[in-house]
Amino acid sequence: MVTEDPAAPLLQMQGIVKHFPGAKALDGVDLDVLPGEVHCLLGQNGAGKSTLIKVLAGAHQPTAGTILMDGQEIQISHPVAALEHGVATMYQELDVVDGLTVAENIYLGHELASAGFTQRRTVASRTRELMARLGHPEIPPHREVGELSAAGKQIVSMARALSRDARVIVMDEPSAVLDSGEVDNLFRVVDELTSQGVAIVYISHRLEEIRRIGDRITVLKDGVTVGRNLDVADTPTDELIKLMTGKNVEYAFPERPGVPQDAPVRLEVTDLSLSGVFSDVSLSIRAGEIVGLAGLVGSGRSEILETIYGARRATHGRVQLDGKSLRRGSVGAAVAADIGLAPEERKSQGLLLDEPVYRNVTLSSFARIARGGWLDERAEKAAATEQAAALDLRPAGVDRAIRTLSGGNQQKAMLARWLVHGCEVLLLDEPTRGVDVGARSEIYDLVRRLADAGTAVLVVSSEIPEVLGLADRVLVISDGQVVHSGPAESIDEHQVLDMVMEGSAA
Amino acid sequence: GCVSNEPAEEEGSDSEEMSSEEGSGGTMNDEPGETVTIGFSAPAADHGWMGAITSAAEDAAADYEDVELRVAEGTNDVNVQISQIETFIADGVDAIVLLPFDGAALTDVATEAMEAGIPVVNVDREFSSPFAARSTVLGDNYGMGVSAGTYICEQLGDQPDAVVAEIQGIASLPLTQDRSQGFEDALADCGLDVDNQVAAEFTVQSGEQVTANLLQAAPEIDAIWNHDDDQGVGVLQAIENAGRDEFFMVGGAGSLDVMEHIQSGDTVLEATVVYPSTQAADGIKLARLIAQEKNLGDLASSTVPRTVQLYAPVVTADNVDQFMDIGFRS
Amino acid sequence: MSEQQTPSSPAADNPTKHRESSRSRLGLSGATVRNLGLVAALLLLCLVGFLTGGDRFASVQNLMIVLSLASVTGVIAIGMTFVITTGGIDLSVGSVLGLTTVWASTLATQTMADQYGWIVMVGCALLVGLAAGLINGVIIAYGNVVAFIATLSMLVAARGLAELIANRRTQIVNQSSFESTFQGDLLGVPKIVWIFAIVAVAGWFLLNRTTFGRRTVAVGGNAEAARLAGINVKRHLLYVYGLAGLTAGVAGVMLLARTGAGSSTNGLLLELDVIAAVVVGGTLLVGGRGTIVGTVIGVLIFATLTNVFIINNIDSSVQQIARGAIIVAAVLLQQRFARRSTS
Amino acid sequence: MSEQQTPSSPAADNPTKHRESSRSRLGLSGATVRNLGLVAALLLLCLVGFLTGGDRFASVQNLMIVLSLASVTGVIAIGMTFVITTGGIDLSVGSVLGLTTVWASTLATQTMADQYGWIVMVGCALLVGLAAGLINGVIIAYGNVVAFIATLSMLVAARGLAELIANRRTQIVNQSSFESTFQGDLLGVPKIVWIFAIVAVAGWFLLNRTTFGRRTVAVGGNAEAARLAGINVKRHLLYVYGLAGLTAGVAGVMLLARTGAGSSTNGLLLELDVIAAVVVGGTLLVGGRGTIVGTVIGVLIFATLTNVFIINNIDSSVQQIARGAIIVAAVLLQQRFARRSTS
Ligand SMILES: Nc1ncnc2c1ncn2[C@@H]1O[C@H](COP(=O)(O)OP(=O)(O)OP(=O)(O)O)[C@@H](O)[C@H]1O
Ligand SMILES: Nc1ncnc2c1ncn2[C@@H]1O[C@H](COP(=O)(O)OP(=O)(O)OP(=O)(O)O)[C@@H](O)[C@H]1O
Ligand SMILES: [Mg+2]
Ligand SMILES: [Mg+2]
Repeated sequence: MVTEDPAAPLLQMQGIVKHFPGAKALDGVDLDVLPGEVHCLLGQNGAGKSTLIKVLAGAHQPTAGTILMDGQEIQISHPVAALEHGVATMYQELDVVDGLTVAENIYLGHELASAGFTQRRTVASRTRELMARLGHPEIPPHREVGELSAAGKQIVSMARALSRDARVIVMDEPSAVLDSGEVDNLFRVVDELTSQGVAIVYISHRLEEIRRIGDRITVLKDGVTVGRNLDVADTPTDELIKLMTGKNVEYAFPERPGVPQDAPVRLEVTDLSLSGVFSDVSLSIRAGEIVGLAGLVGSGRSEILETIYGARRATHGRVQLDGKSLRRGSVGAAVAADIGLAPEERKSQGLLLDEPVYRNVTLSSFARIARGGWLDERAEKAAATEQAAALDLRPAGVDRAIRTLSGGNQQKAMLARWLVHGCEVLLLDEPTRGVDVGARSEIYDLVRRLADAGTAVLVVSSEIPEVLGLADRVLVISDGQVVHSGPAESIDEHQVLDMVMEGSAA
Repeated sequence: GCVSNEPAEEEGSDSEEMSSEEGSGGTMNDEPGETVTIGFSAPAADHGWMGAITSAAEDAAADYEDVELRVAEGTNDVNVQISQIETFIADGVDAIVLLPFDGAALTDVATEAMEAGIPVVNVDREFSSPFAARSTVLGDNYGMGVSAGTYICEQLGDQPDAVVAEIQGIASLPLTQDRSQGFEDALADCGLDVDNQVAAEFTVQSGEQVTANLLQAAPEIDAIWNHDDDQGVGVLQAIENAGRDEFFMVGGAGSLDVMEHIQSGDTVLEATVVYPSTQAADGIKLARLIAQEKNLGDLASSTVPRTVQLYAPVVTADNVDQFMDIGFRS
Repeated sequence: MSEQQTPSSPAADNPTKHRESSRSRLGLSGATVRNLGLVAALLLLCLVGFLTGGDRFASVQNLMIVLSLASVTGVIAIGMTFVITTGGIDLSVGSVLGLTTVWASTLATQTMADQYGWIVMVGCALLVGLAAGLINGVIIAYGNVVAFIATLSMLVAARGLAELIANRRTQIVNQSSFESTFQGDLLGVPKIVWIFAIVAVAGWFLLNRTTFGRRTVAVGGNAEAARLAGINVKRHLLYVYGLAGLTAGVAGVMLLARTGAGSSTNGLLLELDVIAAVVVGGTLLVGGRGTIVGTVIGVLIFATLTNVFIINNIDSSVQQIARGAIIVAAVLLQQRFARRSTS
Repeated sequence: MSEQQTPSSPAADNPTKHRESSRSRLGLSGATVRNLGLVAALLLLCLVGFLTGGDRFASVQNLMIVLSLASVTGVIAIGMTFVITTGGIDLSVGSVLGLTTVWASTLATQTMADQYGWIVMVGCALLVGLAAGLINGVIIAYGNVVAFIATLSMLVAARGLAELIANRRTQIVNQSSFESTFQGDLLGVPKIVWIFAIVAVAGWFLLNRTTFGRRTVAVGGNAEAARLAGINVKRHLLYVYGLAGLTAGVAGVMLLARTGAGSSTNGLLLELDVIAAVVVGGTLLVGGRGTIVGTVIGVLIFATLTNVFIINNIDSSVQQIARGAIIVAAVLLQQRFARRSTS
């Protein structure tokens, strides 16, 4: 795919240092991007990938270092400068404005306007073109972005980057909220762009994606470049993981010990329905069993979890724990019965970002930790520290604001919340979204250990291999219906995909 | 029409006349004595009359080189006003002139001042205890209502079906209730009652707003009493905007603008009931005399009297010339 | 501010996706649906007005009175809609309005106007309003002072300045060119109502059809995203507060025309009325969503309420209790309506 | 409300992290660092007071005057801190305070108090305040009405009700057991200052050491996360507004003691003062962070400012201008200080 002379890089970042007051996020990072290549940026959570591309985008000012474009040194002192130099960025945090329409979001900051008045018709038709190019002609330009799913927002973000006619497009974990079909679409567009000579900087924790589209790889670790311009084809996965984590990580799913036939049924869901979303979902999970829900984005898996948990009021059906019915639509009742939910959107649904880690961890366990409404902070910290250690939370201190933790560690803190509480049933929605390879296998191990200790676990994941690898039993959801249920070993990725597609076509 | 922001001398001459009026043998009194510090506290100048009160007090004090006036920030928060008086006490001022936002609420702290040996001159809104003030200068709110009502009775007494409207000031103030009570009582004497009652807020804007609505609510009116001439500016404008003139109006307070309207007869405004804005100035003068242990000039008794209640006359075209002098620029 | 207002929270019973589909079926935008509930509240109020007041309520003349009363608040509410859409607040509008009426009607200004025409007074009011707004903007955008505190300080300071300038007097306007230009009717409609209409229409275009409006929404909806998209957020905030000050100046001119007097007491407590009208109209206090149509209806609801009360000659204390209850009822009705109309 | 306040925006050079680490090095909590700036502002103000007023400012007697002044506002500000920490607002506190003073001092209440003691009056004030707060809470939490509108309605309605009950007259307190219990000093300190101190300490413990406080912060920081963590958000909001109403009742008792009179005009415009003190104190209007210590300092700053003005005998209009400027300056100083102290 590399179309031009590899000796003439389009973009070079040299010796980039970024100190946040008190923390070194980047400590001398180099990056060379050739025209028309897909350059992958790898690294653990907190390695500094997002910080690096924010420096490139003008969102952060580097403490030191130079940026060259076509061999010329350039200054990127604010976001506009980056755009003017042809660098467009899709940020990791969804950077769309909910109150604006799709078209308005795409052209935000470079509105097509005459005398200040927006040219709505031109904008709408161009937006339609862009959406068609991205494989989503069904998203109308005038739809408010707040009404789109996370995947839809990611597509808008993509369209915005395309609309800038950039020479370098940076994508920070674009696939995290996309399912496999969407990812295919994304890659088709990436191919299209690279064939036109546009360079892509691609960040992802999914190594298989990098194998599919990547040309060269730069690996970051603790804010320094540890692997430079590695060729994707020539670099084995083990080596990449070793570079990223500094150790050999067993990139495999934990053993399935098998659920004993006589294990009691913990969670029994009967004919659960939520009007307009899903209907007549029945499932049961035994103590020690991990059940996975597979399906496309928008198939209603998150809603099933939230409805079981009582965060949504079921229109019909029943949830029983150990044979006792749960009050409908009451999270409090679910928590009191020792059901826990690690929600899909960590930041908006799970965390109090400005509060210290330990307060996030103990939030659901006041009944255990407080006496007569009085909190004992020391007991709180002790409980949180214990779980943090069990999960190998990094950094280990529980006093820092959870905002300053990397994504994977935030996810671990969410799990720690339910470990402190002590759960009979654990509902996990996309537990490894945005989590790096190392932390990912730690989370798999942890979930398995919990199951072995008798917890019933229900996992939702958009990565089908993850569902198949982790769960004992798999339910396939399509359009709010359970279309398949059976042991994980007896089904493979393609079969799942077929079922999912079929269901949604029907 | 009249011009605002008129030069300050006019105001100065106003108060000089007042002082000579009040103590006509008072040349002795105006002579500088030992310097006295007077603390002054009044509600926020959120309407013209109150603004005139504060300005009049400041001007009165400025006329005397032996008076040092301390003016606290105007406030409608009794809690803050109490604190202001406490500060005056702690400072050991020689006298306090207090126009309380709420007489009853400031009674305790005024009593405290009196007990600390600082004479308090109570202005306009009366304390609930006679021990709280050395001397009290009052307008006559109930009397105002009576005067206005009596005047309307005189004009409409033979029409028992006459429509009378009342535009109050801030309804929640006790003084408004006193005025309305007097008005009602006086009207009752000749068999009339208030058909439409609205409350403005002593401000031009609110006067215009409620009057515009009032005129719509009552298509036929015979007389209106408006409690306050400051809001009256807006009231008159609303009447003009609506092009209504089938009724006559009586004002309240007695601003100079209103007197000029009465004099020229160019509006529906036929009369106004004086509610002197000179009260605070009188308060300052009395406080000075008390602190200097002097007396009012013409009185035979040797000290300043306990209560001075100012008269609330009706000003009409016939006698307006007499009152132009005490009219205040709203 | 509290979670109920955040439309983006994927709260349990928020049928976002679903709502969209039925809406699009009806061809209605989200804002339109929300406004329908408001219109219902306004109509209900008018019905009550008609039943209790008869022709005294339902006459062209009364309509003009209500519109005139709505105009001054309305113009400021248009500016406030922009401020609140950015997620800010401007508590100073009432006192800035007072200041502009005072400054534009001093002896000096009126004398100059005698020479050069009404433009002097109008220019003075607009400049003073704009300047106050820009000061707010600088303090908020570049000083990083919370809008609530910055504009509260401006509220207090502008009132004090107005008192100083007016020497606590009411200044009568008798500049004839000003009076003839702004007082009275045009085509049977009071001129200040025309001004309100023009400002409202201009505000609608500004918010919905210009880059300025799009950026206002973006800044309020997601300031960081706006910054990353290349918008100068601070400068934009400066403009928006300047705009709010400017509308206060326009309202000052209108009030001068209507009451014929400049006074530091003008606009007392206006800020709460204005904010209430904007918020009842459907603009979110957290920012990111603003509706001019909603604001206009909100202002009309409050003006009509006052009118109905006075036509029915209700005791002012009872009025207040009823007013509180009716505002809450209107908002609840609006919500119910929005929910029903989409199911 | 505007983006500057949102700590959650991952703004470019937001030194969150840094602050965190240096904070832990110094052993200071984030709140402590922020409060240092406030204390500096207060000290500066005191310095000005001392330089201009000398002993008249720096005396025990004057300190007591300032503290007494701060007490009534202060108690309400404690309740308001909880409300604002949840991301809400309560505009009704001033008028609810007025209502409680009226209700607790009616002839009927005082007569009953003559029989059963002051507890009747106090109980009445607290109950009325609590009830008003709970009504706010129900409308906000279960009616989903924006707090601004719900409490603005309560502001208007409570004022109207107070006027009706008091018949717009001031009611004098002459119940001797009440007066002897709440008026005067204890150990040289006015009793209302003691009450303020007790409420402040209780508020501090409630916010920082109990599950109630933790829930308050959680609800304000991220209501959806709080809900999914099993917190009954609606019920908690109900409690918080009830608490704010209750503090208005306590303040009502204090004001009754201080003024010896119940009136519907009590607490007029108090809401703005209270909110300003809380926000200047460092509690975020967007919710999620509240500080009782900051609130207390905020209240003291405003009370000291009033005191310094009186002592310096400044013209009332000029005072207002200065007040506006000083508030902004104090906030700027606080920010600068917080930034410097962490670098
Ligand atoms: N605004 C900030 N202030 C202080 N520290 C920050 C800030 N932003 C990032 N950091 C820190 O810098 C480091 C690098 O963060 P960055 O977001 O670049 O990681 P990343 O490689 O993108 O991780 P992930 O894979 O989880 O997205 C982390 O330790 C993070 O805590
Ligand atoms: N609040 C809502 N009310 C009604 N329908 C909704 C609501 N939210 C989502 N839906 C519908 O529910 C379905 C499932 O939504 P969602 O995207 O959460 O599914 P999911 O399977 O969890 O996918 P993801 O991988 O994105 O989590 C979608 O078809 C959507 O239209
Ligand atoms: Mg990242
Ligand atoms: Mg989901």
